[in-house]
Amino acid sequence: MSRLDRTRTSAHQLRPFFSSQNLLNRADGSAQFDFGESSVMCSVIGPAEVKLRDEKLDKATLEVVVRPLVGLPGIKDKAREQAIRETLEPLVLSGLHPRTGIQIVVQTMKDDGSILATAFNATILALLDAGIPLKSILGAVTCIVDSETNQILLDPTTQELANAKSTHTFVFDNKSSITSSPENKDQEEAVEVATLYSDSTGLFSEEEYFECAQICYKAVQAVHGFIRTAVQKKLEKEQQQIHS
Amino acid sequence: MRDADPSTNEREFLLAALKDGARIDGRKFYDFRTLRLTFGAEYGAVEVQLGNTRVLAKVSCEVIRPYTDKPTEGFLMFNTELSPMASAAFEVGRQTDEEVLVSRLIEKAMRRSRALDTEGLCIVAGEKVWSIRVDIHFLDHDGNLVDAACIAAITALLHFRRPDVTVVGEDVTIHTLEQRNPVPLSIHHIPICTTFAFFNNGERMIVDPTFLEEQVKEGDMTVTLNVHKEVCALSKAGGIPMEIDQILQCTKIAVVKVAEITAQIQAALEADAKKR
Amino acid sequence: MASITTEEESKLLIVLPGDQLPESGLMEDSSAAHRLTLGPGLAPMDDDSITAVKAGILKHNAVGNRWWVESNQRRYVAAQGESIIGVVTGKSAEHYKVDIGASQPALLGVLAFEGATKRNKPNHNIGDLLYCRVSMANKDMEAELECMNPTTGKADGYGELKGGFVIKISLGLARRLLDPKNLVLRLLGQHIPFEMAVGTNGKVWVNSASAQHTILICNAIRNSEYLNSAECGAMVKSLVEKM
Amino acid sequence: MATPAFTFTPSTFQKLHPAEFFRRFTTEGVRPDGRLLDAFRPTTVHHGVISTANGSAMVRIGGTTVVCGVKAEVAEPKLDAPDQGYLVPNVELSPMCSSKFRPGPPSEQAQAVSEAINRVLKESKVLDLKDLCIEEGKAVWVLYVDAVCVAYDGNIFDAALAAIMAALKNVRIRKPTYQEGTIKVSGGSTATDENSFTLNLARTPLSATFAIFDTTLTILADPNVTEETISDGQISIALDETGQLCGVTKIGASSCSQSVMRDCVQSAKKRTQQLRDIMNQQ
Repeated sequence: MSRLDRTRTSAHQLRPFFSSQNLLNRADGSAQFDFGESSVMCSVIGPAEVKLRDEKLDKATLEVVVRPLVGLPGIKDKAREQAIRETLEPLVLSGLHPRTGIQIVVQTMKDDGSILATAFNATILALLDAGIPLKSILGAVTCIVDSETNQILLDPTTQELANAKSTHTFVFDNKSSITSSPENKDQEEAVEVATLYSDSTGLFSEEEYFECAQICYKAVQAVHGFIRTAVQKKLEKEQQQIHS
Repeated sequence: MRDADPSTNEREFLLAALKDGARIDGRKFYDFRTLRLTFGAEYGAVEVQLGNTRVLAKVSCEVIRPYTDKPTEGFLMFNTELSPMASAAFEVGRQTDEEVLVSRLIEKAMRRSRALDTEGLCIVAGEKVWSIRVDIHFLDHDGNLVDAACIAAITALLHFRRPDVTVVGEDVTIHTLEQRNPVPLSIHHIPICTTFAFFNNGERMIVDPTFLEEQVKEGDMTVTLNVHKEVCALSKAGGIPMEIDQILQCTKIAVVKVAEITAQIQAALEADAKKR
Repeated sequence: MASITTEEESKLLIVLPGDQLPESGLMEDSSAAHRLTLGPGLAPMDDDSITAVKAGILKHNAVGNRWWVESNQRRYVAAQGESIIGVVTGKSAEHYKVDIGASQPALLGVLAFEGATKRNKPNHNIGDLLYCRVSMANKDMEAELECMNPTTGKADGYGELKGGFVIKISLGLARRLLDPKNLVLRLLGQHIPFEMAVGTNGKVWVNSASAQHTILICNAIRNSEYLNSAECGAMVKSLVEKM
Repeated sequence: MATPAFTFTPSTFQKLHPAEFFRRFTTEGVRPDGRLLDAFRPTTVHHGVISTANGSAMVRIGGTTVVCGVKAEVAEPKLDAPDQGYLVPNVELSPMCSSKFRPGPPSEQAQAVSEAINRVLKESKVLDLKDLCIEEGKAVWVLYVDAVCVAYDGNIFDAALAAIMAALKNVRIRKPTYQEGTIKVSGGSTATDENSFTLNLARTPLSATFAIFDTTLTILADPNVTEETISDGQISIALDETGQLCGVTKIGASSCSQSVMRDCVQSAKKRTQQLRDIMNQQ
């Protein structure tokens, strides 16, 4: 089966990843993450000074700014800001930096679908680059259920999205393979998918939703692996003078 | 968050070095920083790096109804909102003086110099025209946002292709990229900005100031020219007073810079066209 | 969930936030006391596990069973005892306000200098560059600075940095510059005499006989961050030859 | 055990340690307002509450009240969609409904709820926008769907979506005639089936929202404003009358296992059915 973007051969294939960290000189941390021809740049400033009215006495204030590629920011971008901020809040150890602000700016560079997932991945790489203390990392993938074939397609392009019956974006942290309940830990190590963020629209059945979650969960493991490799490469480059 | 002022040491060192004939990054006075142009797979998007300054320009289009008093004219719009990504000093929803200046300069250099043929954007007079929108995103601010933004804007416009249309009577068909090759915009000329910064009572002038140089400068001026040595815009908003001769000297330097940059833009566009 | 194995000490152990330290590994050589000292980048979680909270290299020191994550970032978070370079941004009767690149300006007491008394104290102006020691830092308050060694009361090199130029680099590179074996500084020293002060807050002050030399040194330091030894040698050589 | 130096009244304790106060209830399986963890608040739906609007409804979920009015106006269609009308939903959270909202431009929450509802209506194809066409390329109906919250006590998404759906069901628009550039709308003092039309809604999505508490791993149905403020995240599930899902959102809080999500879907099925019955009764 061939995908609409013609570079992929299977429904569960992601587009090639690309990432780059520490690109911007003014920000404390920055990263770009690409899924094929979708690209998002993210910058992080902080822990830095925070406006008095946003100051929190016991933790850092997270601010997320989402900027569209075309046009002025609208309510879609506001909703994305909320989604990214509320997903990061439980992850960021903000209690370590009270009365400070962490500003995250997310800029779409190229849009060929699955922008929210791309933005999540760029954001986590930028936070790692900035050295913001985190409980865990995250990875995000979007999938659709095709309206004609009813097939689940991972990481859809703009063209594929136009044909979707339903669209699902999932975010998983690298702790999400939790055991179902702590008591029967010994009996079965049943790994169960646990979602950090989930956003589904369109028309879909309960089975479709959970199947999408499973498939995206598997795909996100590749994203986690990619993030690990990206960080490793950067660290090895920094350390090569010492360890050679 | 306001930008922190440079320390006295930085300020004095920079001025002393300029007196000595040196710039902090090792450039000569009239050198631009290394210019890099990167295109994506899509038409009309370009990322410009001028040293550490980074700007992304994205051109898009839509069909709209023209104004009744100008039934054959299309639209060209610029969006130059400064993003906090470039510098924490740029806040969302609050325009800084710098933003106003940058926006107006780009507007003057690109739109008022009639670089784009807006009459050529007409599809059906009084009914349908193209509206071209240029979104300029500032990603990293290491000085001279204006020159970088103008290079990005004009390069993106040159790179852009709009869908082809056929008009039969009142019926307008807009062809998708698959059906028909998209068509380039008709660009009259390529305006390029050259920004100068002045130091030491205006005796020392440099091209393409970095952020630190901008913080220490006494004044600046932006000359917008095209390769035909036509002045499109000239902007000197405040700063120290200058001799007329010096302005002439600036334009002479700018002529050389504009030729270099225009050649580089065209070479980049040709290289990209070959890959497609 | 990736957990960390501690077998190969020679290889770099890269950890990401969320990676847990294995319990067995933690206690392996804590023979004297079952005590564990956690350094930067590691934190105990709600489920009693020890988890990395920053991306970096897991480091271990058997003395005191210390574990930490060697990571790199650009934003400074003040830590007691560190030497930093700051810029005076304000002054009052009791304190100088000093920008040290952290979330808030730090306070430097006007008497926190060698031999300073109420009548006889150094006078610094806004914009002055100071090499200071962080005398107190915690997450809830502004950091406090001093320009002397607290045990001897001597200046020990702390104080105003006059002339020269200052650049901002990553905190990781600054730490590496403080290593006496640092390659780029040794190479530069073979060609050019210069003086410098490295702040752990990523600010580096450089001074030499001429502006050109200072510029060259600053550029060489900036360029060295991602180069290996051979590339670093070539980079310094080409810069020196260009002079 | 020594007696503590000072004791608190329950209301003082609640003010000082809202999260702890709350946790002591939930560990016992009840909530401060007397509800069980999985209980939704009493809900009422009133149709046609605004006589000047083309359609309207008022929905009350516990202390949250949302009034929704639909106004139909004639507009020019977009050039690239000449036969489609517009559906413009908007949720307003003004200082009137709670002191937590400030006057001025819409808050982030108001924008996010508006966007979430807009996506449910659009993506689950509630209304064919071609039904709103009067004359292709010339005139179409634009439906302004304004949901105004008059009292805020949490769970605005469920209340606003229900109010919007009830109001859309209630819409009656006079039949227009298009003649040489002018639109005539049939008159008469009362709207009847002859001179007006109703909307042909493909489905009626309704939602159920749950609050997530990380420390106790508790899931609460239909959170009120206090519960919302101290909760870590929310799950919202929208379903249509056939049990088909029209939207699932989990935002905030730590990771939630699939079994929790499944439980929420089951609970949402029951709840939306109940809500649907209430809506159809009145």
